[in-house]
Amino acid sequence: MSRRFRLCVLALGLLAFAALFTAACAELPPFGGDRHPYGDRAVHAALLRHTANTVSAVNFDQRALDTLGEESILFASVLGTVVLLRQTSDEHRTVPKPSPVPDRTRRYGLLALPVTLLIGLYVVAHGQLSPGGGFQGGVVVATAVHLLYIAVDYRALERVRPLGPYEIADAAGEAAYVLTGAGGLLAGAAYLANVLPYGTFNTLSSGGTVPLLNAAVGVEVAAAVVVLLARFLGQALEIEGDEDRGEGKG
Amino acid sequence: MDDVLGGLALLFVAAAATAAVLNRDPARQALVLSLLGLGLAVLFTVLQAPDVGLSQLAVGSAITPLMILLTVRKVRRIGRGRQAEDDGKGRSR
Amino acid sequence: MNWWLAGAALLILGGLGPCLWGAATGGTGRRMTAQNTATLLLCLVFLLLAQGYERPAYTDLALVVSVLGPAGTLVFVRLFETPSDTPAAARLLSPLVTAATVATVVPLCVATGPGRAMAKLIVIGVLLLAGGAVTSRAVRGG
Amino acid sequence: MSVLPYLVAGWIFLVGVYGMATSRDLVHAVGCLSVTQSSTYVLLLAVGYRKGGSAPVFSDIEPGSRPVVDPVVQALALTDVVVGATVTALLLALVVQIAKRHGTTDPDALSELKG
Repeated sequence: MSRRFRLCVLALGLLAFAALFTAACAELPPFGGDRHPYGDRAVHAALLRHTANTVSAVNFDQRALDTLGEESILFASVLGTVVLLRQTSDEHRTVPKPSPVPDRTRRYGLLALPVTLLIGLYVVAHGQLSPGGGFQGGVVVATAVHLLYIAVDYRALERVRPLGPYEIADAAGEAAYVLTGAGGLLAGAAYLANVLPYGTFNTLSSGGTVPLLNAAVGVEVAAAVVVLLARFLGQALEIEGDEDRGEGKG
Repeated sequence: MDDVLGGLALLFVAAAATAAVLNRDPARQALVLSLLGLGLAVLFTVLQAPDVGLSQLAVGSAITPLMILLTVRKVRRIGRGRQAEDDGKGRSR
Repeated sequence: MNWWLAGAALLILGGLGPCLWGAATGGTGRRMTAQNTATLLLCLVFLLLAQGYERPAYTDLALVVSVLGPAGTLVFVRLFETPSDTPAAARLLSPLVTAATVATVVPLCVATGPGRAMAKLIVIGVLLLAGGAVTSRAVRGG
Repeated sequence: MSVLPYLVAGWIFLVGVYGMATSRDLVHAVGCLSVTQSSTYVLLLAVGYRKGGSAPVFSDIEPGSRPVVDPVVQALALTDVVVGATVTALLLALVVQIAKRHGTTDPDALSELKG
Protein backbone atom coordinates (compact mmCIF):
# COMPACT_ATOMS: atom_id res chain seq x y z
CA MET A 1 0.00 0.00 0.00
CA SER A 2 1.63 3.23 -1.09
CA ARG A 3 1.87 6.22 1.20
CA ARG A 4 -0.33 8.26 -1.10
CA PHE A 5 -3.11 5.69 -1.08
CA ARG A 6 -2.88 5.41 2.69
CA LEU A 7 -3.26 9.17 3.09
CA CYS A 8 -6.35 9.09 0.87
CA VAL A 9 -7.94 6.40 3.05
CA LEU A 10 -7.05 8.40 6.15
CA ALA A 11 -8.55 11.59 4.73
CA LEU A 12 -11.73 9.73 3.85
CA GLY A 13 -12.03 8.30 7.35
CA LEU A 14 -11.32 11.60 9.07
CA LEU A 15 -13.83 13.46 6.89
CA ALA A 16 -16.51 10.85 7.54
CA PHE A 17 -15.85 11.04 11.28
CA ALA A 18 -15.96 14.84 11.19
CA ALA A 19 -19.30 14.82 9.36
CA LEU A 20 -20.89 12.26 11.68
CA PHE A 21 -19.50 13.89 14.82
CA THR A 22 -20.77 17.33 13.82
CA ALA A 23 -24.18 15.86 13.13
CA ALA A 24 -24.11 14.17 16.54
CA CYS A 25 -23.11 17.43 18.27
CA ALA A 26 -26.32 19.04 17.06
CA GLU A 27 -28.31 16.35 18.85
CA LEU A 28 -26.36 16.44 22.12
CA PRO A 29 -27.93 18.29 25.06
CA PRO A 30 -26.80 21.93 24.72
CA PHE A 31 -23.57 22.89 26.50
CA GLY A 32 -24.22 24.22 30.01
CA GLY A 33 -27.76 22.84 30.15
CA ASP A 34 -29.64 22.50 33.41
CA ARG A 35 -30.63 18.82 33.25
CA HIS A 36 -28.15 16.50 34.98
CA PRO A 37 -30.23 13.74 36.56
CA TYR A 38 -27.28 11.49 37.42
CA GLY A 39 -25.23 14.37 38.78
CA ASP A 40 -28.02 15.61 41.05
CA ARG A 41 -28.61 12.14 42.47
CA ALA A 42 -24.88 11.54 42.99
CA VAL A 43 -24.55 14.82 44.90
CA HIS A 44 -27.57 13.93 47.04
CA ALA A 45 -26.16 10.48 47.85
CA ALA A 46 -22.72 11.88 48.67
CA LEU A 47 -24.17 14.42 51.09
CA LEU A 48 -26.21 11.70 52.81
CA ARG A 49 -22.92 9.92 53.49
CA HIS A 50 -21.19 13.07 54.80
CA THR A 51 -18.60 13.26 52.01
CA ALA A 52 -17.86 16.89 51.14
CA ASN A 53 -16.04 16.16 47.86
CA THR A 54 -18.76 14.46 45.82
CA VAL A 55 -16.26 13.50 43.09
CA SER A 56 -14.36 11.40 45.65
CA ALA A 57 -17.67 9.99 46.85
CA VAL A 58 -18.50 8.84 43.31
CA ASN A 59 -15.01 7.38 42.87
CA PHE A 60 -14.59 5.60 46.18
CA ASP A 61 -18.14 4.93 47.32
CA GLN A 62 -20.90 4.96 44.70
CA ARG A 63 -18.77 3.58 41.89
CA ALA A 64 -15.98 2.02 43.94
CA LEU A 65 -16.00 -1.14 41.83
CA ASP A 66 -15.19 0.90 38.69
CA THR A 67 -12.25 2.41 40.50
CA LEU A 68 -11.06 -1.08 41.41
CA GLY A 69 -11.10 -1.83 37.68
CA GLU A 70 -9.17 1.35 36.86
CA GLU A 71 -6.69 0.57 39.60
CA SER A 72 -6.19 -2.91 38.22
CA ILE A 73 -5.47 -1.46 34.75
CA LEU A 74 -2.86 0.75 36.40
CA PHE A 75 -1.38 -2.22 38.25
CA ALA A 76 -1.32 -4.35 35.11
CA SER A 77 0.32 -1.68 32.97
CA VAL A 78 3.00 -1.12 35.61
CA LEU A 79 3.59 -4.87 35.68
CA GLY A 80 3.84 -4.94 31.88
CA THR A 81 6.30 -2.06 31.85
CA VAL A 82 8.46 -3.70 34.50
CA VAL A 83 8.60 -6.91 32.45
CA LEU A 84 9.33 -5.10 29.18
CA LEU A 85 12.07 -2.91 30.62
CA ARG A 86 13.87 -5.49 32.74
CA GLN A 87 17.55 -6.14 32.22
CA THR A 88 17.99 -9.11 29.88
CA SER A 89 20.89 -11.55 29.90
CA ASP A 90 22.63 -9.91 26.93
CA GLU A 91 22.68 -6.51 28.61
CA HIS A 92 24.92 -5.10 31.29
CA ARG A 93 24.79 -2.15 33.65
CA THR A 94 27.17 0.77 33.50
CA VAL A 95 27.64 3.43 36.12
CA PRO A 96 26.21 6.66 34.69
CA LYS A 97 28.50 9.67 34.65
CA PRO A 98 27.46 12.29 37.22
CA SER A 99 26.23 15.35 35.36
CA PRO A 100 27.06 18.79 36.65
CA VAL A 101 24.15 20.60 38.27
CA PRO A 102 24.48 24.25 39.33
CA ASP A 103 24.63 24.72 43.12
CA ARG A 104 21.57 26.94 43.03
CA THR A 105 19.44 24.22 41.39
CA ARG A 106 20.78 21.63 43.84
CA ARG A 107 19.82 23.74 46.85
CA TYR A 108 16.39 24.40 45.39
CA GLY A 109 15.84 20.69 44.76
CA LEU A 110 16.78 19.74 48.31
CA LEU A 111 14.48 22.42 49.76
CA ALA A 112 11.60 21.74 47.38
CA LEU A 113 11.61 17.98 48.02
CA PRO A 114 10.08 18.02 51.53
CA VAL A 115 7.67 20.79 50.52
CA THR A 116 6.45 18.82 47.49
CA LEU A 117 6.18 15.67 49.58
CA LEU A 118 4.09 17.54 52.14
CA ILE A 119 1.83 19.01 49.45
CA GLY A 120 1.36 15.54 47.96
CA LEU A 121 0.39 14.06 51.31
CA TYR A 122 -1.95 17.01 51.93
CA VAL A 123 -3.65 16.39 48.58
CA VAL A 124 -4.11 12.67 49.40
CA ALA A 125 -5.33 13.28 52.94
CA HIS A 126 -7.91 15.93 51.97
CA GLY A 127 -9.28 13.92 49.05
CA GLN A 128 -12.70 13.49 50.62
CA LEU A 129 -13.00 17.21 51.45
CA SER A 130 -11.35 19.50 48.89
CA PRO A 131 -10.21 18.86 45.29
CA GLY A 132 -7.60 16.10 45.29
CA GLY A 133 -7.31 12.49 46.32
CA GLY A 134 -5.19 9.40 46.00
CA PHE A 135 -4.73 9.54 42.25
CA GLN A 136 -3.50 13.13 42.13
CA GLY A 137 -1.62 13.20 45.42
CA GLY A 138 0.15 9.92 44.68
CA VAL A 139 1.63 11.36 41.50
CA VAL A 140 2.76 14.50 43.36
CA VAL A 141 4.51 12.37 46.01
CA ALA A 142 6.28 10.36 43.31
CA THR A 143 7.37 13.57 41.57
CA ALA A 144 8.81 14.81 44.87
CA VAL A 145 11.08 11.76 45.10
CA HIS A 146 12.33 12.36 41.57
CA LEU A 147 13.34 15.92 42.35
CA LEU A 148 16.50 14.19 43.57
CA TYR A 149 17.28 13.03 40.04
CA ILE A 150 16.09 16.21 38.34
CA ALA A 151 17.86 18.70 40.57
CA VAL A 152 20.62 16.74 42.31
CA ASP A 153 22.04 13.50 40.91
CA TYR A 154 20.95 10.04 39.84
CA ARG A 155 23.02 8.38 42.55
CA ALA A 156 21.35 10.53 45.23
CA LEU A 157 18.01 9.21 43.99
CA GLU A 158 19.24 5.60 44.06
CA ARG A 159 20.21 5.96 47.70
CA VAL A 160 16.70 6.90 48.88
CA ARG A 161 14.93 4.57 46.50
CA PRO A 162 15.46 0.92 47.35
CA LEU A 163 13.11 -0.45 44.71
CA GLY A 164 11.92 -3.52 46.62
CA PRO A 165 9.81 -1.70 49.22
CA TYR A 166 8.16 0.40 46.48
CA GLU A 167 7.20 -2.70 44.53
CA ILE A 168 5.75 -4.20 47.72
CA ALA A 169 3.92 -0.92 48.47
CA ASP A 170 2.41 -1.00 44.99
CA ALA A 171 0.99 -4.46 45.54
CA ALA A 172 0.00 -3.64 49.13
CA GLY A 173 -2.01 -0.61 47.92
CA GLU A 174 -3.93 -2.77 45.47
CA ALA A 175 -4.44 -5.47 48.12
CA ALA A 176 -5.63 -2.93 50.70
CA TYR A 177 -8.30 -1.74 48.27
CA VAL A 178 -9.52 -5.28 47.61
CA LEU A 179 -9.50 -6.17 51.33
CA THR A 180 -11.33 -3.00 52.36
CA GLY A 181 -13.97 -4.01 49.86
CA ALA A 182 -14.12 -7.48 51.38
CA GLY A 183 -14.67 -5.81 54.75
CA GLY A 184 -18.08 -4.83 53.41
CA LEU A 185 -18.88 -8.51 52.87
CA LEU A 186 -17.77 -9.39 56.40
CA ALA A 187 -20.05 -6.71 57.82
CA GLY A 188 -22.96 -8.40 56.09
CA ALA A 189 -23.36 -5.85 53.29
CA ALA A 190 -22.26 -5.90 49.64
CA TYR A 191 -18.66 -5.90 48.33
CA LEU A 192 -17.12 -2.41 48.62
CA ALA A 193 -20.19 -1.17 50.52
CA ASN A 194 -19.60 1.84 52.77
CA VAL A 195 -20.02 0.14 56.17
CA LEU A 196 -18.01 2.42 58.48
CA PRO A 197 -19.64 5.26 60.46
CA TYR A 198 -19.93 8.35 58.25
CA GLY A 199 -18.47 10.79 60.81
CA THR A 200 -18.95 14.56 60.98
CA PHE A 201 -19.43 16.35 57.66
CA ASN A 202 -16.34 18.21 56.38
CA THR A 203 -13.78 16.68 58.77
CA LEU A 204 -10.80 14.46 57.88
CA SER A 205 -12.48 11.30 59.22
CA SER A 206 -15.80 11.80 57.40
CA GLY A 207 -17.09 9.61 54.60
CA GLY A 208 -16.79 6.11 56.07
CA THR A 209 -14.58 3.94 53.86
CA VAL A 210 -13.83 6.80 51.42
CA PRO A 211 -10.65 8.01 53.20
CA LEU A 212 -9.39 4.43 53.55
CA LEU A 213 -9.83 3.56 49.88
CA ASN A 214 -8.43 6.97 49.01
CA ALA A 215 -5.27 6.29 51.03
CA ALA A 216 -4.90 2.82 49.48
CA VAL A 217 -5.06 4.35 46.00
CA GLY A 218 -2.59 7.05 47.05
CA VAL A 219 -0.05 4.45 48.19
CA GLU A 220 -0.51 2.40 45.04
CA VAL A 221 -0.24 5.30 42.61
CA ALA A 222 2.81 6.80 44.31
CA ALA A 223 4.62 3.46 44.41
CA ALA A 224 3.56 2.63 40.85
CA VAL A 225 4.94 5.86 39.41
CA VAL A 226 8.22 5.47 41.32
CA VAL A 227 8.63 1.91 40.01
CA LEU A 228 7.76 2.98 36.46
CA LEU A 229 10.22 5.85 36.41
CA ALA A 230 12.91 3.66 38.00
CA ARG A 231 12.65 1.30 35.02
CA PHE A 232 12.82 4.13 32.50
CA LEU A 233 15.76 5.74 34.31
CA GLY A 234 17.56 2.42 34.46
CA GLN A 235 17.12 1.83 30.74
CA ALA A 236 18.06 5.36 29.73
CA LEU A 237 21.07 5.82 31.99
CA GLU A 238 22.44 2.45 33.11
CA ILE A 239 21.57 -0.54 30.92
CA GLU A 240 23.53 -1.07 27.73
CA GLY A 241 23.33 -3.85 25.15
CA ASP A 242 26.44 -5.99 24.68
CA GLU A 243 28.51 -5.11 21.65
CA ASP A 244 28.72 -8.68 20.36
CA ARG A 245 24.97 -9.20 20.50
CA GLY A 246 24.51 -9.06 16.72
CA GLU A 247 27.12 -11.77 16.15
CA GLY A 248 25.70 -14.04 18.84
CA LYS A 249 22.29 -13.93 17.24
CA GLY A 250 23.43 -14.23 13.61
CA MET B 1 -17.39 36.48 31.44
CA ASP B 2 -17.65 32.70 31.79
CA ASP B 3 -18.19 32.39 28.06
CA VAL B 4 -15.10 34.46 27.25
CA LEU B 5 -12.90 32.47 29.65
CA GLY B 6 -14.24 29.13 28.46
CA GLY B 7 -13.82 30.11 24.81
CA LEU B 8 -10.24 31.26 25.37
CA ALA B 9 -9.31 28.08 27.25
CA LEU B 10 -10.91 25.93 24.54
CA LEU B 11 -9.08 27.73 21.74
CA PHE B 12 -5.80 27.48 23.65
CA VAL B 13 -6.26 23.73 24.09
CA ALA B 14 -7.18 23.24 20.42
CA ALA B 15 -4.10 25.23 19.33
CA ALA B 16 -1.83 23.34 21.73
CA ALA B 17 -3.13 19.97 20.52
CA THR B 18 -2.50 20.96 16.89
CA ALA B 19 0.99 22.21 17.74
CA ALA B 20 1.76 19.00 19.67
CA VAL B 21 0.89 16.89 16.64
CA LEU B 22 2.77 19.08 14.14
CA ASN B 23 6.01 19.02 16.13
CA ARG B 24 7.52 15.85 14.68
CA ASP B 25 10.59 15.69 16.90
CA PRO B 26 9.53 13.72 20.01
CA ALA B 27 11.65 15.72 22.46
CA ARG B 28 10.18 19.00 21.23
CA GLN B 29 6.75 17.41 21.16
CA ALA B 30 7.16 16.60 24.86
CA LEU B 31 7.57 20.33 25.54
CA VAL B 32 4.38 21.20 23.67
CA LEU B 33 2.57 18.28 25.35
CA SER B 34 3.42 19.73 28.74
CA LEU B 35 1.86 23.04 27.63
CA LEU B 36 -1.19 21.12 26.38
CA GLY B 37 -1.46 19.57 29.85
CA LEU B 38 -1.34 23.00 31.46
CA GLY B 39 -3.99 24.30 29.05
CA LEU B 40 -6.23 21.33 29.78
CA ALA B 41 -5.87 21.97 33.51
CA VAL B 42 -7.07 25.57 33.01
CA LEU B 43 -9.95 24.41 30.82
CA PHE B 44 -11.03 21.83 33.40
CA THR B 45 -10.95 24.45 36.15
CA VAL B 46 -13.05 26.81 34.02
CA LEU B 47 -15.49 23.91 33.48
CA GLN B 48 -15.61 23.67 37.31
CA ALA B 49 -13.73 20.37 37.55
CA PRO B 50 -10.75 21.20 39.80
CA ASP B 51 -10.28 17.52 40.69
CA VAL B 52 -9.66 16.60 37.07
CA GLY B 53 -7.51 19.70 36.62
CA LEU B 54 -5.34 18.63 39.54
CA SER B 55 -5.02 15.15 38.06
CA GLN B 56 -3.95 16.57 34.71
CA LEU B 57 -1.44 18.91 36.33
CA ALA B 58 0.13 16.18 38.45
CA VAL B 59 0.59 13.90 35.45
CA GLY B 60 1.25 16.39 32.68
CA SER B 61 3.71 18.80 34.26
CA ALA B 62 6.63 16.53 35.14
CA ILE B 63 5.95 12.77 34.93
CA THR B 64 4.88 12.37 31.29
CA PRO B 65 7.59 14.64 29.84
CA LEU B 66 10.18 12.83 31.96
CA MET B 67 9.08 9.42 30.61
CA ILE B 68 9.04 10.63 26.99
CA LEU B 69 12.45 12.28 27.25
CA LEU B 70 13.98 9.19 28.89
CA THR B 71 12.56 7.03 26.09
CA VAL B 72 13.99 9.40 23.48
CA ARG B 73 17.38 9.23 25.16
CA LYS B 74 17.29 5.42 25.28
CA VAL B 75 16.24 5.14 21.63
CA ARG B 76 19.00 7.52 20.57
CA ARG B 77 21.55 5.54 22.58
CA ILE B 78 20.46 2.34 20.86
CA GLY B 79 20.73 4.11 17.50
CA ARG B 80 24.25 5.34 18.30
CA GLY B 81 25.26 1.86 19.51
CA ARG B 82 24.06 0.30 16.24
CA GLN B 83 25.86 2.97 14.23
CA ALA B 84 29.14 2.25 16.03
CA GLU B 85 28.61 -1.50 15.56
CA ASP B 86 28.03 -1.12 11.82
CA ASP B 87 31.07 1.14 11.45
CA GLY B 88 33.22 -1.40 13.30
CA LYS B 89 32.01 -4.23 11.06
CA GLY B 90 32.62 -2.14 7.92
CA ARG B 91 36.23 -1.50 8.96
CA SER B 92 37.02 -5.11 9.86
CA ARG B 93 35.81 -6.34 6.49
CA MET C 1 -18.43 41.74 35.58
CA ASN C 2 -15.79 40.06 37.71
CA TRP C 3 -12.39 41.71 37.56
CA TRP C 4 -10.50 38.66 38.82
CA LEU C 5 -11.85 36.53 35.99
CA ALA C 6 -11.11 39.33 33.54
CA GLY C 7 -7.51 39.30 34.77
CA ALA C 8 -7.33 35.53 34.30
CA ALA C 9 -8.70 35.84 30.75
CA LEU C 10 -6.15 38.55 30.02
CA LEU C 11 -3.32 36.33 31.32
CA ILE C 12 -4.46 33.41 29.15
CA LEU C 13 -4.74 35.58 26.05
CA GLY C 14 -1.68 37.75 26.57
CA GLY C 15 0.53 35.34 28.53
CA LEU C 16 -0.16 31.69 27.78
CA GLY C 17 -1.01 32.27 24.10
CA PRO C 18 2.36 33.81 23.17
CA CYS C 19 4.08 31.18 25.34
CA LEU C 20 2.45 28.43 23.28
CA TRP C 21 3.73 30.10 20.11
CA GLY C 22 7.18 30.37 21.65
CA ALA C 23 7.18 26.73 22.75
CA ALA C 24 5.96 25.37 19.42
CA THR C 25 8.44 27.12 17.12
CA GLY C 26 12.08 28.16 17.07
CA GLY C 27 15.17 26.90 18.88
CA THR C 28 15.39 24.77 22.01
CA GLY C 29 16.36 27.62 24.34
CA ARG C 30 13.42 29.70 23.21
CA ARG C 31 11.03 26.79 23.66
CA MET C 32 12.22 26.07 27.19
CA THR C 33 11.99 29.74 28.16
CA ALA C 34 8.42 29.83 26.89
CA GLN C 35 7.48 26.65 28.76
CA ASN C 36 8.99 28.02 31.97
CA THR C 37 7.14 31.32 31.66
CA ALA C 38 3.90 29.48 30.92
CA THR C 39 4.06 27.37 34.11
CA LEU C 40 4.75 30.43 36.25
CA LEU C 41 1.89 32.41 34.68
CA LEU C 42 -0.42 29.40 34.99
CA CYS C 43 -0.06 29.49 38.77
CA LEU C 44 -1.27 33.11 38.74
CA VAL C 45 -4.19 32.13 36.49
CA PHE C 46 -5.29 29.53 39.05
CA LEU C 47 -5.04 32.04 41.90
CA LEU C 48 -7.18 34.52 39.96
CA LEU C 49 -9.73 31.84 39.04
CA ALA C 50 -10.03 30.74 42.67
CA GLN C 51 -10.75 34.31 43.72
CA GLY C 52 -13.01 34.99 40.74
CA TYR C 53 -15.20 31.94 41.37
CA GLU C 54 -15.12 32.64 45.15
CA ARG C 55 -13.83 29.12 45.79
CA PRO C 56 -10.82 29.11 48.15
CA ALA C 57 -10.55 25.34 47.56
CA TYR C 58 -9.31 26.00 44.01
CA THR C 59 -6.06 27.49 45.36
CA ASP C 60 -4.85 23.90 45.85
CA LEU C 61 -4.22 23.81 42.11
CA ALA C 62 -1.99 26.87 42.35
CA LEU C 63 -0.19 25.25 45.28
CA VAL C 64 0.54 22.13 43.22
CA VAL C 65 1.70 24.13 40.18
CA SER C 66 4.01 26.24 42.31
CA VAL C 67 6.16 23.15 43.02
CA LEU C 68 5.48 20.90 40.02
CA GLY C 69 5.87 23.65 37.42
CA PRO C 70 9.53 24.36 38.24
CA ALA C 71 10.11 20.60 38.57
CA GLY C 72 8.80 20.11 35.02
CA THR C 73 11.05 22.85 33.66
CA LEU C 74 14.06 21.31 35.40
CA VAL C 75 13.22 17.98 33.69
CA PHE C 76 13.62 19.67 30.31
CA VAL C 77 16.79 21.48 31.38
CA ARG C 78 18.22 18.17 32.55
CA LEU C 79 17.37 16.01 29.55
CA PHE C 80 17.61 18.28 26.50
CA GLU C 81 20.91 17.38 24.94
CA THR C 82 21.31 20.30 22.57
CA PRO C 83 23.19 23.34 23.83
CA SER C 84 21.02 26.19 24.97
CA ASP C 85 20.48 29.07 22.55
CA THR C 86 18.33 31.20 24.79
CA PRO C 87 17.24 34.49 23.21
CA ALA C 88 18.51 37.67 24.82
CA ALA C 89 14.96 38.76 25.67
CA ALA C 90 14.70 35.86 28.15
CA ARG C 91 16.57 38.02 30.66
CA LEU C 92 13.68 40.47 30.66
CA LEU C 93 11.07 37.77 31.16
CA SER C 94 12.00 36.74 34.70
CA PRO C 95 11.67 40.24 36.24
CA LEU C 96 8.41 40.55 34.32
CA VAL C 97 7.08 37.30 35.82
CA THR C 98 8.27 38.36 39.29
CA ALA C 99 6.44 41.67 38.93
CA ALA C 100 3.30 39.87 37.73
CA THR C 101 3.47 37.50 40.71
CA VAL C 102 3.71 40.36 43.19
CA ALA C 103 1.01 42.29 41.35
CA THR C 104 -1.32 39.28 41.60
CA VAL C 105 -0.59 37.97 45.07
CA VAL C 106 -0.67 41.30 46.93
CA PRO C 107 -4.18 42.36 45.77
CA LEU C 108 -5.39 38.81 46.45
CA CYS C 109 -4.02 38.99 50.00
CA VAL C 110 -5.76 42.34 50.50
CA ALA C 111 -9.01 40.87 49.17
CA THR C 112 -8.89 37.76 51.39
CA GLY C 113 -7.87 39.50 54.60
CA PRO C 114 -5.73 37.96 57.35
CA GLY C 115 -6.18 34.28 58.16
CA ARG C 116 -5.30 30.80 56.96
CA ALA C 117 -6.19 31.58 53.34
CA MET C 118 -3.79 34.51 53.29
CA ALA C 119 -0.98 32.38 54.73
CA LYS C 120 -1.57 29.86 51.94
CA LEU C 121 -1.43 32.64 49.34
CA ILE C 122 1.86 33.89 50.74
CA VAL C 123 3.32 30.37 50.73
CA ILE C 124 2.30 29.95 47.08
CA GLY C 125 3.80 33.34 46.22
CA VAL C 126 7.11 32.52 47.92
CA LEU C 127 7.34 29.06 46.32
CA LEU C 128 6.59 30.57 42.92
CA LEU C 129 9.20 33.32 43.26
CA ALA C 130 11.86 30.85 44.44
CA GLY C 131 11.02 28.35 41.70
CA GLY C 132 10.93 31.08 39.07
CA ALA C 133 14.31 32.47 40.12
CA VAL C 134 15.96 29.03 39.98
CA THR C 135 14.37 27.79 36.77
CA SER C 136 14.89 30.95 34.74
CA ARG C 137 18.60 30.84 35.63
CA ALA C 138 18.76 27.12 34.84
CA VAL C 139 17.10 27.63 31.43
CA ARG C 140 19.67 30.30 30.58
CA GLY C 141 22.34 27.76 31.49
CA GLY C 142 23.66 29.47 34.62
CA MET D 1 -20.68 28.92 22.36
CA SER D 2 -23.32 26.21 22.70
CA VAL D 3 -21.50 23.65 20.52
CA LEU D 4 -17.93 25.04 20.60
CA PRO D 5 -16.71 22.65 23.37
CA TYR D 6 -18.01 19.62 21.48
CA LEU D 7 -16.43 20.80 18.25
CA VAL D 8 -13.09 21.42 20.00
CA ALA D 9 -13.22 17.87 21.42
CA GLY D 10 -13.85 16.54 17.91
CA TRP D 11 -11.00 18.64 16.51
CA ILE D 12 -8.53 17.36 19.12
CA PHE D 13 -9.56 13.80 18.30
CA LEU D 14 -9.15 14.32 14.54
CA VAL D 15 -5.81 16.06 14.83
CA GLY D 16 -4.50 13.34 17.17
CA VAL D 17 -5.56 10.54 14.83
CA TYR D 18 -4.03 12.39 11.87
CA GLY D 19 -0.76 12.69 13.79
CA MET D 20 -0.73 9.00 14.71
CA ALA D 21 -1.43 7.87 11.16
CA THR D 22 1.21 10.06 9.53
CA SER D 23 3.84 9.74 12.26
CA ARG D 24 7.38 8.73 11.28
CA ASP D 25 8.48 7.98 14.83
CA LEU D 26 6.73 5.72 17.32
CA VAL D 27 7.54 7.97 20.29
CA HIS D 28 5.79 10.79 18.44
CA ALA D 29 2.85 8.47 17.75
CA VAL D 30 2.51 7.72 21.48
CA GLY D 31 2.46 11.48 22.14
CA CYS D 32 -0.30 11.86 19.55
CA LEU D 33 -2.26 9.09 21.25
CA SER D 34 -2.20 11.02 24.51
CA VAL D 35 -3.49 14.07 22.58
CA THR D 36 -6.34 11.94 21.22
CA GLN D 37 -7.07 10.69 24.72
CA SER D 38 -7.46 14.21 26.06
CA SER D 39 -10.33 14.83 23.61
CA THR D 40 -12.46 12.40 25.60
CA TYR D 41 -11.90 14.37 28.81
CA VAL D 42 -12.95 17.60 27.09
CA LEU D 43 -16.09 15.96 25.73
CA LEU D 44 -17.04 14.36 29.05
CA LEU D 45 -16.57 17.52 31.10
CA ALA D 46 -18.40 19.61 28.50
CA VAL D 47 -21.38 17.27 28.79
CA GLY D 48 -21.39 17.60 32.59
CA TYR D 49 -21.13 21.40 32.70
CA ARG D 50 -24.00 23.51 34.02
CA LYS D 51 -24.11 27.20 33.28
CA GLY D 52 -23.42 29.25 36.40
CA GLY D 53 -22.61 26.07 38.31
CA SER D 54 -19.68 25.50 40.62
CA ALA D 55 -17.58 22.47 41.51
CA PRO D 56 -19.46 19.79 43.47
CA VAL D 57 -17.04 20.15 46.37
CA PHE D 58 -18.51 21.37 49.64
CA SER D 59 -15.44 22.01 51.77
CA ASP D 60 -15.78 25.78 51.31
CA ILE D 61 -19.44 26.35 50.35
CA GLU D 62 -22.72 25.36 51.98
CA PRO D 63 -24.44 22.40 50.29
CA GLY D 64 -27.38 23.69 48.27
CA SER D 65 -26.21 27.32 48.30
CA ARG D 66 -25.04 27.25 44.67
CA PRO D 67 -25.89 25.07 41.67
CA VAL D 68 -23.18 22.47 41.02
CA VAL D 69 -21.95 20.67 37.90
CA ASP D 70 -22.13 16.91 37.33
CA PRO D 71 -19.64 14.96 39.53
CA VAL D 72 -20.12 11.63 37.73
CA VAL D 73 -18.33 12.63 34.51
CA GLN D 74 -15.59 14.28 36.57
CA ALA D 75 -14.97 11.03 38.44
CA LEU D 76 -14.75 9.17 35.12
CA ALA D 77 -12.22 11.63 33.68
CA LEU D 78 -10.17 11.96 36.87
CA THR D 79 -9.16 8.32 37.22
CA ASP D 80 -8.52 7.96 33.52
CA VAL D 81 -6.05 10.84 33.43
CA VAL D 82 -3.70 9.02 35.82
CA VAL D 83 -4.37 5.52 34.48
CA GLY D 84 -3.87 6.86 30.94
CA ALA D 85 -0.41 8.08 31.90
CA THR D 86 0.63 4.61 33.05
CA VAL D 87 -0.73 3.13 29.83
CA THR D 88 1.39 5.69 27.95
CA ALA D 89 4.34 4.36 29.96
CA LEU D 90 3.52 0.82 28.84
CA LEU D 91 3.44 1.93 25.21
CA LEU D 92 6.75 3.75 25.60
CA ALA D 93 8.24 0.56 27.08
CA LEU D 94 7.04 -1.29 23.95
CA VAL D 95 8.73 1.36 21.79
CA VAL D 96 11.99 0.81 23.67
CA GLN D 97 11.67 -2.94 23.02
CA ILE D 98 11.04 -2.34 19.31
CA ALA D 99 14.06 -0.07 19.11
CA LYS D 100 16.19 -2.75 20.76
CA ARG D 101 14.99 -5.46 18.40
CA HIS D 102 15.03 -3.60 15.11
CA GLY D 103 17.18 -0.54 15.73
CA THR D 104 14.55 1.85 14.39
CA THR D 105 11.35 3.51 15.57
CA ASP D 106 10.11 4.51 12.13
CA PRO D 107 6.89 2.53 11.49
CA ASP D 108 7.45 2.56 7.70
CA ALA D 109 10.94 1.09 8.06
CA LEU D 110 9.53 -1.51 10.46
CA SER D 111 6.88 -2.72 8.00
CA GLU D 112 9.61 -3.03 5.33
CA LEU D 113 11.62 -5.20 7.73
CA LYS D 114 8.66 -7.51 8.20
CA GLY D 115 8.34 -8.34 4.55
